Amino acid sequence: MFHKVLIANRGEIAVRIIRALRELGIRSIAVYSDADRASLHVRMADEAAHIGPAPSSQSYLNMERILDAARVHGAEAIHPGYGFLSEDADFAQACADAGFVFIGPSPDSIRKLGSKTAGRRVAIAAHAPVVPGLEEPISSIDQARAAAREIGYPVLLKAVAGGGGKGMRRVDAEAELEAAIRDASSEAQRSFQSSEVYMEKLVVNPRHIEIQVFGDQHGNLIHLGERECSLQRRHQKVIEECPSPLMAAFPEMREAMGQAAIRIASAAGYYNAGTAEFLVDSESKFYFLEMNTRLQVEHPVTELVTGLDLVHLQLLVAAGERLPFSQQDVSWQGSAMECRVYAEDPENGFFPSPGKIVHLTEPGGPGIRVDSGVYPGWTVPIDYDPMLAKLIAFSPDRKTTIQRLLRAVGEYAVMGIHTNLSFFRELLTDSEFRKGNLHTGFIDQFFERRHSRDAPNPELNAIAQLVAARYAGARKQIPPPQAASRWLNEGRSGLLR
Amino acid sequence: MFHKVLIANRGEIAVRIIRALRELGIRSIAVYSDADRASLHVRMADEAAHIGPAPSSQSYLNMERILDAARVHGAEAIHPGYGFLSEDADFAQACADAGFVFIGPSPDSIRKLGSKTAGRRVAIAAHAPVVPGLEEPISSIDQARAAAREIGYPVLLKAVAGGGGKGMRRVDAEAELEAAIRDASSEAQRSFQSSEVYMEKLVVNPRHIEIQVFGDQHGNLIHLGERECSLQRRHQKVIEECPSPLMAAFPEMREAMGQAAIRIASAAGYYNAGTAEFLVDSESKFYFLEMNTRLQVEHPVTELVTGLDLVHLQLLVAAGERLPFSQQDVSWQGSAMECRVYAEDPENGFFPSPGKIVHLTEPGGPGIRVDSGVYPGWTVPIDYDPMLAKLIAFSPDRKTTIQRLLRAVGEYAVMGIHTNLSFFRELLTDSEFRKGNLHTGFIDQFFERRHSRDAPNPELNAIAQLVAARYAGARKQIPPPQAASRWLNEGRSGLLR
Amino acid sequence: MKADIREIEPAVYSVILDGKSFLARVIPSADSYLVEVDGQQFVQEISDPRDATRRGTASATAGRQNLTASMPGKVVRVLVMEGQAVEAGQGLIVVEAMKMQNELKAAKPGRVAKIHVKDGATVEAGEALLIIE
Amino acid sequence: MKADIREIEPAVYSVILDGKSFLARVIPSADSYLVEVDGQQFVQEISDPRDATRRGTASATAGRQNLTASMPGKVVRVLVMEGQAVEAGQGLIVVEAMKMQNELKAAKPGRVAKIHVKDGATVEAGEALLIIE
Repeated sequence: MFHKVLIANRGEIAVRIIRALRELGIRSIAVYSDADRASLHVRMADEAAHIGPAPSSQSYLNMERILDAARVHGAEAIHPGYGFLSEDADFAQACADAGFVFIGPSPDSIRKLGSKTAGRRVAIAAHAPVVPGLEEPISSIDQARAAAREIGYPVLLKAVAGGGGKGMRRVDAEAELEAAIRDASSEAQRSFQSSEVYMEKLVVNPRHIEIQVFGDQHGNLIHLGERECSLQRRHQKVIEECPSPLMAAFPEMREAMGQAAIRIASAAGYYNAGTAEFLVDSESKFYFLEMNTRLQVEHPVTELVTGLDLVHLQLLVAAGERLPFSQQDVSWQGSAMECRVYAEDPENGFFPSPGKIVHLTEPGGPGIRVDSGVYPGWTVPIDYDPMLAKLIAFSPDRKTTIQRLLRAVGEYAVMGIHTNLSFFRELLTDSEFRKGNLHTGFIDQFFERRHSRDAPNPELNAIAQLVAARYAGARKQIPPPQAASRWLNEGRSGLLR
Repeated sequence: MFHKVLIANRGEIAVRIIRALRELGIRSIAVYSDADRASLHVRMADEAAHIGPAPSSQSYLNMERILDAARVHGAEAIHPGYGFLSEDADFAQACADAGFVFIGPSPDSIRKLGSKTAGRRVAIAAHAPVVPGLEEPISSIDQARAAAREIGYPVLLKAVAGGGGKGMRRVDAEAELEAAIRDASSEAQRSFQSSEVYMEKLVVNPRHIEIQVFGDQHGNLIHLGERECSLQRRHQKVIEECPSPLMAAFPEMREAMGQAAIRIASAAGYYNAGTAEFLVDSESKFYFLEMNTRLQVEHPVTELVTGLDLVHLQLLVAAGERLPFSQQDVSWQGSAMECRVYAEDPENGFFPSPGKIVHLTEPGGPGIRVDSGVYPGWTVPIDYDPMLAKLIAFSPDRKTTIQRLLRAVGEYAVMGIHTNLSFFRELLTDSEFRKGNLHTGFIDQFFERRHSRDAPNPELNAIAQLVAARYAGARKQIPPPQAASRWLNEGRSGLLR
Repeated sequence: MKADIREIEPAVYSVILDGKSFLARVIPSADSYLVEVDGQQFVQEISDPRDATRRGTASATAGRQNLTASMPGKVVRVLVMEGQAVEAGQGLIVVEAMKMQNELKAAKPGRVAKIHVKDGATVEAGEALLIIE
Repeated sequence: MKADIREIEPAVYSVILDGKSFLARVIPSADSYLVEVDGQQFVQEISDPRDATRRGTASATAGRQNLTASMPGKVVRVLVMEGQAVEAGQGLIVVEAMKMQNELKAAKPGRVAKIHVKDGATVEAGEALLIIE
């Protein structure tokens, strides 16, 4: 096993990896930009290396600075986390060339599967179903127009190198096509350093279900079941869970999708952690979408239902060891669900809300896991993705897991910035959500049917007045006028889609 | 199911129960003494009732005040937690007489099993093995002397109503007997309002292994496996785990002990949660010790390996429902271990260390559960047991669980008071502990072989100097003299047993 | 109403009111207190409760909407022209901040009176973007 | 030695020293700073580093042991008599505090010079219990 590993990432995933390294007795090296000197991953790591200014293009995406840090600190391996360089075959190759183990698949596997168009070709060859669409990036507006006519509107534009909804656009009619390609390309360029965009048929309101695969370098390749990630807002996952409520109705689907995922991974000579994403249409037919050749944000969901630690396993197989179990040893117990907690304002179109975390209370107790990247007093920088933490719950059944999440959301307090916790409170009590009839259009429909929130609770309002008066009194400030309490959510509806 | 439940307890277990109630949609009523107005369980509960001054005899042990609170707040049921009135048959009866459901076994079961001497009689009748000893409390010093001669020294005195090592004394020779009975009786009186003490043979360095049983009011009675609790200091459990390392060597023991526990519970018409404690001698023979007729401190260990929620189940069966599964549905996965985090000073004979928690960081991330009863800024009162929280880890195997606990202890920071976290850091790295050769004399032996700690790390010492100077400089205070850093643990060994 | 209010941490209050227990947290700002009680947020204005420009973006006062940037970012695309009539909910401008593109929309119908920025412009927090009348 | 020291929370410092990362927390008291660095605690004295009565209980200075109560409690039993010779580690007095009985022991050999309390006495923090010479 390694003695020292560098983590080429930041935030909660860097903290997650530091924890795994510490549990395995491996020293951790954090990297940080100017904006992250005081970040949690830096204070928790054993060693830390400064790698440049705040913009990620000059720090977390700067291969040379990262490889320099690995050399100076004597790292043996590099964990890329998710995002940033995690799916960059050139970085995986550069690590290998510089003598570091890249904790992930081979550069060749990343190339074969990392771009969405290449992945589709592998899947077709492996006899896995795919969504109709282009097998090459869009090269001209004329080609795009012709392809869209053939596929039929609505179509979906996607960044070839992309993920997380960045560089993605729905196009309903030809008039929108050109502008949409321009926007998607420029966003793709900014996010992934590649402006390439391709097109596929838009499956209307599908479920989004993914399969976790895991392989070692000795040819063993297994799947660890599914995660349902249908709840998305602007193509960003919001809630993920296992088992998928669909699998409860069709238990044979897990194995069918699992085997399709293994075939695709196997065709690319895959090892380490990977995720095959599928769309499932209203008739429960599934189509391969793309392979994420890295650890996913939502991997804790799988950890809780299987009892495994995926980062431990990543380190194990990266060090050349065999997977310590086989497919028939994997079992799934209970129900796990994850909420992505973001610094964003649900009352203001989910606009990012960076700033200082004045007060922080994270939930705890039975069945609750918090993978956090923040601490009280820290200032969420404006330079990166505004995810603060992942809140994950586990219990014997889906209903209890949802209740547990609600309980934990109630304990969770983040003051000083806005977060989407209030949004989760609403979503988790929604009766349609509880029924498990999920699809990727679910949240948009949720916003439409959620006409207006309950009126402010007059008892809580009275308490707010009492407390504000007490606060002002103790500090000898001007007290608030007694009857002027204003519910924060008034008049917010016009700003929401 | 109930709509409103009163919790006749405080601290972490009150918080634990509030969480379960909230997950089941039940309103929670906390009770508090003068010393606990600002405690975590009060701020987290839906309702709160003041029940008297700080001394527990006038508050948490005051049945009338508690029943009054239940009446005023409209409770339907009362959860006693552990300690305080939880094993008091009169309280269980008083709850029933006042029209409240007591969340626990019947008063009759408590009487049959609650006292150690009565429990021994039930066990003997149920053909379960017991440690040789008295079947009645000690009534005179002459009787005690005669009994001790017959049993043979060393003998153990135990409070009939007791638990947690209170009112317990080892007696090695007749000369010590009278004083020991006096001390044990007075401690028993103060702790349990009963001065009754009995005597049994002291099994030298046994393992302490207990079986969790669970029953409903329809005659279903199952066991949920064992917890090994051999690591004790002054008869107080320090670390608990499942599976017991002994069960790894003798897998058939779990079922044999489980069946013995069920026989005893069944003979007492038992329902709800209970724990049968056993001693296991060096030849792996087990002897029933006593039944704890309540939820145990260490119940999370069982929750993690079985995937069940014992407090949910307690509420379910107290409401008259059937256990929703049977013995063959119970399975055990992975390894769980709990550390009891106390406000006490390991460098000063583990003396209690109440006071204000100036800074608090609790660990998180994969496989870590913290059941805490405190928050930053809170003052640990001098009036009650100094347990702050329980730190519990879960992973696929014992070695990883220990590593995970160590990782979590490293993240855990409690400033302003002393805690036993540094003691856990030592214990968890001990090679004998890691081998799993546990017995109740383990910790005493550990103190003896642990000659002296590593010398202070000069690098950390240098950093302490730099930081103190920076702190003083920023606040324009007198800086500490540069070379005067003193390691806190110097010269402490004389105070430790 | 029998209220027992304790400040148990700085700016954190435990309130027991008629036997019910509440937790309230206060965040002061220049002109108001934000008070969160059991997860619901209330603003207690100190000065004029009608001055609602505090939170930036599209604050609608008497038909006029003054769209400002609530945080530093970059204008990706202006979707309207000066003089153009807009409907409630219509997209006005796309701003990128924290790696997210956000489309700011009209809160009510009106006409674009003035556009202060153009595509690609970098904007600071509070900077005026456009005015709808 | 290249040290980058930042106070990232009040009294919490992130230190990067020669590429290694440390976290240090400071608790000030009247005459010293307690600094915890990566779980190990150090006391930085402000005044006279030899004045070690700070933490109460058996502080051993030049053979004389002045046993004081470190917290409020109750004397359960005094185990020795005035004039009695005691060995290192011998139990002197049993004090109950926070529901725990604690036996205070002699840090080194000596003779009981003075006993200030008797069985059943209630003691305050800092109160003298007995003296060994």
